[in-house]
Amino acid sequence: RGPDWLAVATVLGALLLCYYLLPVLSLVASQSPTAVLARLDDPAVVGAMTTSVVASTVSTLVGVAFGLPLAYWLARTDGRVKTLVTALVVLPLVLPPIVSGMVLLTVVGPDTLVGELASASGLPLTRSIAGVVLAQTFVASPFVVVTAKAAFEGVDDRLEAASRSLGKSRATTVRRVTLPLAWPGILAGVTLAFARAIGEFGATIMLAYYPRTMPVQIWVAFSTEGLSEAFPVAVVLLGVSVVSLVVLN
Amino acid sequence: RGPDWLAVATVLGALLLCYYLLPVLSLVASQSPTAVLARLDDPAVVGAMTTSVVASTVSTLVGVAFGLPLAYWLARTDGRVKTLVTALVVLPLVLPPIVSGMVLLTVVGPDTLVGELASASGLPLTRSIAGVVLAQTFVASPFVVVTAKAAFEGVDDRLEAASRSLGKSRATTVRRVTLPLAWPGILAGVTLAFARAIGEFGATIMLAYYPRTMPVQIWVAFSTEGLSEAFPVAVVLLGVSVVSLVVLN
Amino acid sequence: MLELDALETRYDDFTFGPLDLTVEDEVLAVLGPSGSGKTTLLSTVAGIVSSAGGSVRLDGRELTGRPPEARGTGVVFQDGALFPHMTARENLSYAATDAGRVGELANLLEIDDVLGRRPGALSGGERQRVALARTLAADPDALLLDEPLSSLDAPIRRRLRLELHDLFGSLDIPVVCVTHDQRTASALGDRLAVLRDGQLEQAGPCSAVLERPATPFVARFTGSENVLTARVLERTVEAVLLGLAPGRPLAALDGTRVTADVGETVTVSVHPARFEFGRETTAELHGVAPLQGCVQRLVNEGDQYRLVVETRPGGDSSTAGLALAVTAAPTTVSRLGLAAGEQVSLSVDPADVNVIG
Amino acid sequence: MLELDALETRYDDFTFGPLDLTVEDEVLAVLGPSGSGKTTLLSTVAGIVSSAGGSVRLDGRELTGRPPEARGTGVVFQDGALFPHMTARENLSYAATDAGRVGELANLLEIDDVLGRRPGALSGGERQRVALARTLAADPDALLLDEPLSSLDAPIRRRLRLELHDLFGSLDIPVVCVTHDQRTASALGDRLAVLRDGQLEQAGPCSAVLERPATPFVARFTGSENVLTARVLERTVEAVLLGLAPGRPLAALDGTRVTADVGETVTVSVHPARFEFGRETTAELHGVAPLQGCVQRLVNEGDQYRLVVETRPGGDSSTAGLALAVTAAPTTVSRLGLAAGEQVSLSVDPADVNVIG
Repeated sequence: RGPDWLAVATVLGALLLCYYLLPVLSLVASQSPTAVLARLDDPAVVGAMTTSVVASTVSTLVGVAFGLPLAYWLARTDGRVKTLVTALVVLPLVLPPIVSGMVLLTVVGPDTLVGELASASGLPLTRSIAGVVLAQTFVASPFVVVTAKAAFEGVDDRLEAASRSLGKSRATTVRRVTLPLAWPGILAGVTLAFARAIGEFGATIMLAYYPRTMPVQIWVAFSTEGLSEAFPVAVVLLGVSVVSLVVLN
Repeated sequence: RGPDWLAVATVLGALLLCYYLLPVLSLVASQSPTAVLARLDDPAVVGAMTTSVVASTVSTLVGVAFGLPLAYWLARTDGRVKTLVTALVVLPLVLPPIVSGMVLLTVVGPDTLVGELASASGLPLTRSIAGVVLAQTFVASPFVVVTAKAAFEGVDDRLEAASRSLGKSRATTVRRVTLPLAWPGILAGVTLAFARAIGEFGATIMLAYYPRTMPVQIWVAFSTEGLSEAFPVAVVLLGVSVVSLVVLN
Repeated sequence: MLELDALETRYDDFTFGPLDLTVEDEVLAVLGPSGSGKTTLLSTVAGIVSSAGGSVRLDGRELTGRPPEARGTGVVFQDGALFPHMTARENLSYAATDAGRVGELANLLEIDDVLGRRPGALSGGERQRVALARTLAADPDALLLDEPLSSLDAPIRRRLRLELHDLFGSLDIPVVCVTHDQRTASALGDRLAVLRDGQLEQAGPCSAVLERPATPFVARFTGSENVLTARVLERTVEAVLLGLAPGRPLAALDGTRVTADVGETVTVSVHPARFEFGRETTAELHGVAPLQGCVQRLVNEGDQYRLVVETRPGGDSSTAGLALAVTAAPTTVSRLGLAAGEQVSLSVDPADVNVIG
Repeated sequence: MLELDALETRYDDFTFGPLDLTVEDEVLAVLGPSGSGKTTLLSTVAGIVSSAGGSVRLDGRELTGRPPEARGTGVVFQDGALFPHMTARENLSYAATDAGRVGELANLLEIDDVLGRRPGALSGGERQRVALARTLAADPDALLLDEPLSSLDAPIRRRLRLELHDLFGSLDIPVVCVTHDQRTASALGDRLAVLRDGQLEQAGPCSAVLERPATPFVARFTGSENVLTARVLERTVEAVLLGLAPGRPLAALDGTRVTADVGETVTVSVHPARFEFGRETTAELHGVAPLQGCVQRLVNEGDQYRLVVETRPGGDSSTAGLALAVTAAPTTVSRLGLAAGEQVSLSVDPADVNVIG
């Protein structure tokens, strides 16, 4: 008989779990609530909180509005077109965030046609909350598409066929049969997208160093004032994310 | 009759697709291959490439070795324990990367017990390739767990029951029935994890500013020398990611 | 009236049709093995999959190319396809063109008591009733059913079969009911169509298809398991004598039913339930002496006994035996004291001999 | 020998057992509606789900608590559960304790030609044969089958039913075959157990359960649809006369079979296939005058006709009619010229009247 694979596997899995759990426990244990609360007065922190929450909410909503139709279409299509489009949707997920920021700069940056037009009309796309939204949407919305696609695929298409053979249009069928049944899956995707958006760092720092989001604010505090100054902001960000996610579900 | 929802949905979905596609086309179109190739001589770029590829490979392998047992256990468990553990696994996915870096610092940072022991034994866990691997593993390995869990769940458990009632042990059953059938899904998770690892920026920059990975190198080039200097490195990173992913599949 | 005209559907590895079929305000049962295209037929007529050629007309309206919601074809899907997030009542209301019909249909199909339940809390029979009521609530111009009884337990299936028979009779619309179960097909259908590999193998009034299957496939699939090669032994103007071997007649048929000459062979089929039994009698019945055989197996199937009877058409033990599938009612088995290893005499009414050709 | 002793399994909303059952080297067919716990029984015996109480012994070995691979119980799952990434041959080799048996079993089950194919390229019947061969390749000490024929088309099912009957007879191990189809159960089983809501309703030799169902549930589920309330009309030392109403006898039974006194009622069941037909005859058969009735429905089910015959036990049109389910062989229907609306006389052999109590 060989080694006891069951025991080996159990140990490996348990170690990974501890690796996920320990840092979080450590963070929560190491911070005094008063220090965290004290930083809530800091205008820089309040500004970053506002920017992060507003931008993440907007980019998540944009992802839902534009992403659900795409996800539905992908779920009901087959063949090579589906494969190609799916690959394109996954692209922002596998693209390094910092590269995402750079590629966005080539399209909406200040020196590009789109960027100049936008600036001229008073809505600059970099160093603005619009830039934050653009960065977050690019990076986070694929989570909506990928998860909602899986949720739509999980709805038995005979139910749609049944609805339509009962005389209901495609739009009515989607609204009253498909969406309600896919809803739990869609909500999971929305949650993931919001979390990804509010934590977005690499693309945002390229596209919109100002107005600072919380991750950028943490980086600035860390690199100029050190770990202990950045910590309370990180706890606040963690708190904001957790509260938003709980509200979402 | 209301608005033509089908047309509205089609336009929305198509716009999102364009938003994913345009920046990538733009990046590829704007860079001359010679400028990119020229930067391949730069020792800083070569060093960053080496660090990125080695660290990402190691952290992905660690994720597979530790993550598959955890994924299998999750796929074959039910009830509250499963819910709790799944939430813990998803945590690093929804944690902002920069916060992940900070929480890791509280456990393996230079001032912590673990960090001091490691430094004393000649294997520092920050500002070292070990630090890069730690950061990447924390952030990327949950992709292996989550995707492999879904893949294992997709294997009809009657097949495992059949194998065992044919006299095969659990280990043999997993090796010869479950793993081969779950393989495509696991591979997708490995791909995602590798892509996440090689693109990792927020946690890495906190835990291991040196040795520089490619995303960090891009950020340094961008913030000190501007967009045009960072571009070729970004294209190289893009190239390395794509080649690695193609090799993986 | 539902008219299919050279209707055709193509998948990667399967071609359905071209198929011509007309269904008046009657019940057409479509029988075929799995993979023969039964569900494809319904899906194409309902517009759920698009046809590759041909046309569908319903009461004169051209349906080809229309979306499913504009066809007026009500489909009862296998296992019901009820909306799991709605109660039975909500399922009905969703479909109803006239809210008042919900109660009426719930009454008709005896589902009043379960209207408040979600599909997950319904039994298989209740699910089928709700699905049928839902489809009827949309007031369809044609009713298409996909294996309505296949997932039900025997007592419920027997009951629902009789109820559906009455219900279909009261609807004045074309009904197409697809099934792999010959008993359901013959119990429900006014007419019967048999599909094989996406092609129509035979169609006609139910009793005609059952009693006169046109091909060996239809014969076997509708239960006429004995597909035999018979020889024309004698021929007069009025009658033709068929036998399984020289000197061993099987039945004397009306001369118009067989065109082959003496000495030529024809393929015939006989249903296992159509044999008449005797115990070692040689008295002529239906004009010929009975076949003598030995009971090789006798299996109690509950409502009938299934026998394999080996006859030696050559009359002596040197010729190869011919195994006939025969079924007998329990009363017959006990009356004659049939048992494995014993000799029996089998006769068959010439009307029960089907000439395939 | 497989012995189940107070075996019990619990799910959130379902309790199976406690159940006592012994299976010698014979075939036990387990019959029950969906949800009655048939698959749970097999899973518990095979160790795929763990029992909540009781024990399982096989050839004297205690199996309780052992993992599935250490039990020696071979399971043939519904639809086969073949490994989709292996060819049929690889499926067999995976299981085989002795590589030489693969060819032998392939021969026995006539799957030589399909050994190179993946399960996806097999027909339903081939899949079941491969699954059975795979299980036998592991050389099990007991064979457990879950609905082996339920997904097959009728002609293949009929054929495989006979083949399984022979194969099981040649195995010297306990065989448990679970099915919802009474015909499969009675064709394969030496003994029959009927499950209902996780409990054993009745068990015994196949013919005993079919001919003497002990409860109305078993009667209905095994096809004895006529569960009637009969009254003791007369009683002598040797015989008891049962009737459906005063003065209208049904059958004269041996006196030991009914303990009720004159005027009391007993529940009896009669299988629809057990009636003997006459046309408006009043001549006594089996010692009593036949029941007179009117054919309400006559449905051709292909291999038999299903009739609903309304009798008026009171003898006049003022009393409520009693609907009897009756089946008739096609030869009987044509011989007597039966049709809906006509009068028939029904007799029943006293041996075919089952007294439930």
